[in-house]
Amino acid sequence: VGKHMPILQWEDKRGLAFTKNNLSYSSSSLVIPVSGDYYVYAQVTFRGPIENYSEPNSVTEIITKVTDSYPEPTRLLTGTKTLSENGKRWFQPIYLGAVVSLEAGDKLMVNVSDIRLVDYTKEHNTFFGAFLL
Amino acid sequence: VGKHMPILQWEDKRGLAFTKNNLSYSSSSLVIPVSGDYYVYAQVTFRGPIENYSEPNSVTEIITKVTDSYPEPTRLLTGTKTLSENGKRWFQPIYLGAVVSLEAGDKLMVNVSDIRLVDYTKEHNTFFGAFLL
Amino acid sequence: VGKHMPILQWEDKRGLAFTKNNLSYSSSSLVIPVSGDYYVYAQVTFRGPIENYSEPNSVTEIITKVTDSYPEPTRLLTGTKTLSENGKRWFQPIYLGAVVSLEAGDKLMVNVSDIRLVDYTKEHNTFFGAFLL
Amino acid sequence: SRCQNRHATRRLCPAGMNWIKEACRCCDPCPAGTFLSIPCSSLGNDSRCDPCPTGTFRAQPNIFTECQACYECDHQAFQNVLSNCSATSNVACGCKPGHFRICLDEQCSEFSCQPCQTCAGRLIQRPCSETQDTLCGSCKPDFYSEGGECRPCHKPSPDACGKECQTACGGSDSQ
Repeated sequence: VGKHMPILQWEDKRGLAFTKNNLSYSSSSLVIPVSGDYYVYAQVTFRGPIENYSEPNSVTEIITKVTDSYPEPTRLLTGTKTLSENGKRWFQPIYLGAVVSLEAGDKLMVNVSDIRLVDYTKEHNTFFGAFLL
Repeated sequence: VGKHMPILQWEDKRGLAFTKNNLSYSSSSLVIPVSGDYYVYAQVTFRGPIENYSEPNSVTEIITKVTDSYPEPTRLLTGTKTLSENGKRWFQPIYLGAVVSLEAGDKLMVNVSDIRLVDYTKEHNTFFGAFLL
Repeated sequence: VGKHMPILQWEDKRGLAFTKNNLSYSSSSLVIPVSGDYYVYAQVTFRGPIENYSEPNSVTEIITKVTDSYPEPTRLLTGTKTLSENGKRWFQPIYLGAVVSLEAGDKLMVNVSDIRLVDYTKEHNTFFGAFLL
Repeated sequence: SRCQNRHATRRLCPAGMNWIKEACRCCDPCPAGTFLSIPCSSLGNDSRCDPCPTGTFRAQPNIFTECQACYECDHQAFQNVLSNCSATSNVACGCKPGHFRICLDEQCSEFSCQPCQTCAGRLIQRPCSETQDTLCGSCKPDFYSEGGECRPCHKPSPDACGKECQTACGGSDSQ
């Protein structure tokens, strides 16, 4: 399950980032304040090659839900893309978005196949959010 | 038009799937209960190679609208991606989402270039939904 | 910033296109009528090869905000994909979508790395929109 | 006007007519090439249908409030127009002369236009068409085959005229 995959950390105050309507961000998770249906989305831009790293053949992004009442994280949305980039500079964005039913206290996080491949340099390349319907 | 392309069937009750606010699912379609503007979205994960199937050079996902009073479906959103995978294992997600004006009774469905290439094995890889604004 | 990149023009009346709730379209921009949080989205389908044009190695789509009170456009969302298409026909859709805080009078536009590579032939391949939460 | 009789909210209409909820009755649809600008009324007057604006079409009778936007042909990708968009039909695209069509999917809703083979020095077994590349045949008279290519007979100097050249080009008097 996603939990073996590293979890992305997010900037939640500066620049374009913001949290509202009691949707709060703590320890890498968006914390759901009110039960309901949310449109949850995230884009991760992967890029390579990077120093001393053999070419990956795929990249994966997963939006995961953690519920206090259940020990295992639940995979909500997954995007997997294989790569055939043969050593040249490459970029691969993966966008995910859908409506999910969430309970107050649920935590949402984004896992990736390999954190070193994530382009974290610009806030408009990699982003994560949710809104209540 | 999309109507020649095969139509995906969906699980609408178990796991993460649900229908609410009278948005119902029947014979492969989401049925619109109330006229209005909806954000409609779908992700299809394609994958290959598969048994006795020559490599496709592209995959296509289309969200289509069918209206009782009109004999032809209307293409709403289309994602086409060409492939250059040369026999190795490949994954290709296509996400589509936009606001469309719909009438009560309209039916939404997802057509794909080839059903055999769709990764239906996990609910978080391939999904389809809509919500009223 | 995006401003060096060409700006896409959009059809805002015919076919599936429409503007509502005072969201208006003028000189290539969506004009924000009321301050608030908006879900902004756009898909651009790129395609090639095209006549007398050497193969590009990447395509980029940017959703940009222009505010009267600030001289520089602000990049809101960016999708960049490298290409390895070796002369054959290729299609590459890039979808972007997220919640952004906007002020009344702000203008949203879509910039692309090269307008000649944009598939303008079908309204359901390339689209742009926003809605107030 | 809301339907007084809630059970009459959606009755089956006779063939070729459509239920118009504003009027609470079945009315004639707008003909192909037009769209519904003012629906028929419960007082009995008919729907008003306006012609599809330029650049849009409706191929069938309908009760839509707008027409569908025409596609465009991808001129930069060697496509050309086979038939223009009209009020009742979408544009039809093909390939520019000297190009043929390669379908990207089974329905050929997306296709690319590839340059036709020129069959240099060869006979044309089947000319290039909209859907198929040229089929090249054997070498033309006065050409000989070498390394998969057809070369003109008169060009080679005596010592370059190898076995195939001599067979095809009739020995030394062909120089």
